[in-house]
Amino acid sequence: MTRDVTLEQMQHWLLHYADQIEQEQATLTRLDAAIGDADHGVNMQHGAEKMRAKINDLTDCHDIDVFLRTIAMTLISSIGGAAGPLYGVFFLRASKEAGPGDVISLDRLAQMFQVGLESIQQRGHARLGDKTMVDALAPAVEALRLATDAGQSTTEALAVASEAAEAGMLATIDMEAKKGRASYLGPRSIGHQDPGATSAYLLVASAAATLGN
Amino acid sequence: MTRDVTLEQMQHWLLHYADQIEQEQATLTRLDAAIGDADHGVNMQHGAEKMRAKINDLTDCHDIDVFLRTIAMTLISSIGGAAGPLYGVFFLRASKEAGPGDVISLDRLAQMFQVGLESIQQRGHARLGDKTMVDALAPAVEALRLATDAGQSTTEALAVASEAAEAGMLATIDMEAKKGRASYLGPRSIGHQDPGATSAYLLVASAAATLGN
Amino acid sequence: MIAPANHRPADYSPKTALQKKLINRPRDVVTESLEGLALAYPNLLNIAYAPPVVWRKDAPVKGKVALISGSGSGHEPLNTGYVGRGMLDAACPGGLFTSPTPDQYVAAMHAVEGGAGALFITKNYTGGLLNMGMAKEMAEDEGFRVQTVLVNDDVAQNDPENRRAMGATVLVEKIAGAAAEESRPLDHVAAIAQQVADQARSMGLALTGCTSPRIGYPTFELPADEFELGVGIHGERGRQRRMLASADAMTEMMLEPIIQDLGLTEGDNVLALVSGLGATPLQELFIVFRHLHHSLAQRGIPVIRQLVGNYITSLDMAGCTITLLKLTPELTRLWDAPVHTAALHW
Amino acid sequence: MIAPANHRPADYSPKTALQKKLINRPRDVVTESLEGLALAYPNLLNIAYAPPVVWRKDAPVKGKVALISGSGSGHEPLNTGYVGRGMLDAACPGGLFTSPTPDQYVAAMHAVEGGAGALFITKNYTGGLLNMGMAKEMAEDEGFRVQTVLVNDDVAQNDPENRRAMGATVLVEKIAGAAAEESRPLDHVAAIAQQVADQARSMGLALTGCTSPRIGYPTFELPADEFELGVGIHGERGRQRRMLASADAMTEMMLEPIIQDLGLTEGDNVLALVSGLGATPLQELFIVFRHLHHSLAQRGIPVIRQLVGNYITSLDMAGCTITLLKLTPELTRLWDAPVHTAALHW
Ligand SMILES: Nc1ncnc2c1ncn2[C@@H]1O[C@H](COP(=O)(O)OP(=O)(O)O)[C@@H](O)[C@H]1O
Ligand SMILES: Nc1ncnc2c1ncn2[C@@H]1O[C@H](COP(=O)(O)OP(=O)(O)O)[C@@H](O)[C@H]1O
Ligand SMILES: [Mg+2]
Ligand SMILES: [Mg+2]
Ligand SMILES: [Mg+2]
Ligand SMILES: [Mg+2]
Repeated sequence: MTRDVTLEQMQHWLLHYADQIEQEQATLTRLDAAIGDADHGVNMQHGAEKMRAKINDLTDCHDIDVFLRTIAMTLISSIGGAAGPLYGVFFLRASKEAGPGDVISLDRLAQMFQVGLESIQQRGHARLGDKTMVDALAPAVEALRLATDAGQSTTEALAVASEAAEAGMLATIDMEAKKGRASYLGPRSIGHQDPGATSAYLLVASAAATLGN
Repeated sequence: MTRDVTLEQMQHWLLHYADQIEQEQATLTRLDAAIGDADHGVNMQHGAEKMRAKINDLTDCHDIDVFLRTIAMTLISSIGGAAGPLYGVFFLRASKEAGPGDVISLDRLAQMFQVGLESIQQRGHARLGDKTMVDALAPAVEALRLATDAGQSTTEALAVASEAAEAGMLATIDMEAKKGRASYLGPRSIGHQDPGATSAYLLVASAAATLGN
Repeated sequence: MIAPANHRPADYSPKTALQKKLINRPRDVVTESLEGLALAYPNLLNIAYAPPVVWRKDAPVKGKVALISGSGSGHEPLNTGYVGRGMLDAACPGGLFTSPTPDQYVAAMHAVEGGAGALFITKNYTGGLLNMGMAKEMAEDEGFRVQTVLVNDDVAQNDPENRRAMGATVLVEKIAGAAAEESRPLDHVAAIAQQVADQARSMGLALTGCTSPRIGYPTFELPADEFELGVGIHGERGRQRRMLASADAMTEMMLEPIIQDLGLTEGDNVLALVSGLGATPLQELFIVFRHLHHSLAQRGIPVIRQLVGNYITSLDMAGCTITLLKLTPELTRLWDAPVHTAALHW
Repeated sequence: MIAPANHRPADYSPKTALQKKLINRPRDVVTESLEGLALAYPNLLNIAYAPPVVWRKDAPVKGKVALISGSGSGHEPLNTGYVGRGMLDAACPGGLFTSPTPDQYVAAMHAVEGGAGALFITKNYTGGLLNMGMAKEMAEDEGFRVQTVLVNDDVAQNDPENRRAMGATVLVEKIAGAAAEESRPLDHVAAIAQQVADQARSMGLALTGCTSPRIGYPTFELPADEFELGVGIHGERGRQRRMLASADAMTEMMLEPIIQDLGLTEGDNVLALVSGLGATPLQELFIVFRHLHHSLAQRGIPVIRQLVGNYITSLDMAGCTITLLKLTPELTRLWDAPVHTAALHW
């Protein structure tokens, strides 16, 4: 059982993610309409289109760090809003953690998710429970770390991470938003699922669907 | 059986008319909303208020022509739109026809209606069947003339005039408008009762209710 | 009962329904709005209320022809927003959609006439013609010189006699205002104004009806997938109902009859006015203007001057009107002349 | 299924429903609207599309601090309408309600920087802060000098950290623009801008939701007799729902917290901005301004400068926002300085 993750898998991961976003964009926007400004799906879809085009162009890229850095810059210059820079710094920081080469260990992947999440929190100052993408990502990062340390396979480890992200996403329903646009509604934000937590869950779910072995 | 009409009766006529307008103003506006610009009731109501105030102020007026001229000027400076000048010239011309003194014959009254209608037509160029106030006034003028010439009482003559005005008003429903704002709709104006014909019917009906003996 | 009770929106109750409007008592809308206008432009406008007249602070301007215009309220910024140097001397605001009364014009005359006579800008509506006609008679009786210009630019009406005044009003007021500012005599100013009126045509469409605060329910209801083509600016329905289409297609439906009627041909230069009807975002007006500009360019008819925004409105109606004016170098020069009003300024 | 299907208006069908809007394909709205803007202001504006930037024709102005602002589209005339002499050097329009991306600001920088550095006008939204923050880093990496001013004037939010940028944006852009035009150094321009931001507060209310063309149904539905108090300019609901009231009463509900928060006292002079949210007629805005003016006068706080119209909007939302700025003689002077943009001109 190898626990490595290859550049090719990463390309599949993000192409898969782009498909997911396109498929769910109306739902993401509808969630944002309820407690935000009805653009999260539209923004993410724009990012997904540009990302897909970029991946298809990037034929002679052989290093995961270069690849993820390119993804980061593409997302930063195409999503906009709050989500664009946040997903952008996630991949930017993850790219540095990955380093050059076309393969990384599961342990390194878990570390990339960890530092990616940290830089989202450094930029956005959101904590667990603030009803943001952090509420889907943080449980996923923790589950991934535990499963990795416990010696599980990439498939197994990402499956539990995805489950944790989903649970975190659903937990945002009952939260009162403290960060981002939904926080303007105060207590009226309770009862609605956070759009960014939803797109973040999709990111982890796509990883589970593509990075395993 | 006297067939005279007094200044005092004329005052009652127009106070009664003012009451009718206030009572029916929502209906007049609703009719105008369907084929015009939804202001006929509002405009007439404004005129009615000013007219009532004017009549109550005019304590030392002893001549019908002065009275009707004052009414005309009051309506002209308070109703606005198409109806203001048209009702205005009706009373202006009728006032000239009435001449000084505080009593006139039924014959003279019929003549006043006749020339009043003529000046509405001179100003507005509407003919019978164009779906305007003329369609209520013209049959009334004719009925009033016939009944007067036939020697009927003021009460009787104005009653038939009022019936003729009502029939004329109802006949506007099936007409296609050729003048005024309703004409902009072309064939789509068919099926709606003309607001100005309706307020004109009220004018004749008020005369029937107050000028008899 | 003079008429059967017609359909009204189910949730409408004239006694209790508060309207979705920023108003106090419906009957005070016009007056209070004028009071707000006066407070907002203390250095530009004088305002009287009985009868209502809005006029330039610096009027009467000696030796200058006075430009006076009037219309019902609900078309703002028309005409009160066009009072000032280079445009109108006075505006007479009527009730909501109600042509003002003759005494308003006479009062305006007294406030602004500077010895060179006055031009009345007459919109082709029964009420507009009749009230202004009476006002002209009254002013002339007092010894004033008055000429009129008739504005009737709406091509939605086949019968020219029945054509409503639409956006050409704004263009007439601007260009005649510039001519008057050059101290030209009354005849000249009237001739220029009439030339603009004759060379301009308009057409409008509505995506929704509008709600007059005096009645509280919309003048008409439209199905979700239809619009009214050929509307005026008084909440009336148009000549026809059509199925919604793209902005480009709807713009074309307005443009085509205007081009036909004006007889525009390759090489003509035009001024285009795209005005929202009150509830349409600027964003959409630019999309309409984009297509209009391209479509005319393709026919070899360059748009060399333009105005895109809310310039002649119909309360809270969604939709727009398009006006084209065939330009001459002289009209272009007068259009470019400085103007200093609440709504137009350059 | 990542979420249950929520309620949608009954007549909404994403496939077939044509929207009651003058648009072509929803995804082209922003670009086509910019194209229309470019055609409407050929002598004033340059426009690039990849990435989208709108900038002054006469930029870069040598030795002048460059003012750069950005925001999602749908707030027009903000910010594209404020590009020109005496105000912004460049505006970066994002998607509908979407903060623009960092590369837009960097491209703007290249287009307009005149050697004296740039001031970025940052609206206090997560997206605004993050994207501009990145842009600043990128521009500084390229050797540009950049300072920022943070605009956060919305008193509907109790937590100052969470206060949205509203109408103060317009005031900051105008006044800092005038300061920059006087060739003051970057520090001074930034300080003046921050002073305006600090001395201005806003509050808004919505009578209806708004419909983004990208989704085709309103962001929220309101019962016929209720309004939302404390809304932003992105179609969000407000802090509370209230029963409709008179314009005077609703104005007071916005005014009171602004006065409190600014700590205005007798003798203070203020500038008032009353902006429609997109679908509210001018007429109603003047009614709001009338009460605002009277109410402040009664407290001994004269409104000595004002702006009433559609200056910062939220697509086709009905309602308005109120902004008050505590003036100093210097701020008043800069406010009065000439400005030459599509939407503000004197
Ligand atoms: N400070 C923050 N930290 C982390 N995530 C945030 C923060 N602010 C917003 N978000 C996330 O961004 C999502 C909204 O993204 P999007 O709609 O694209 O941007 P915007 O709010 O600018 O319209 C929210 O649902 C939330 O998950
Ligand atoms: N040319 C005309 N001749 C006679 N009556 C007319 C003419 N034009 C309009 N009217 C009458 O005026 C009525 C409308 O009056 P009103 O609503 O007060 O004025 P406006 O049409 O200016 O809004 C019409 O219903 C019609 O009866
Ligand atoms: Mg959003
Ligand atoms: Mg009418
Ligand atoms: Mg009318
Ligand atoms: Mg957004």
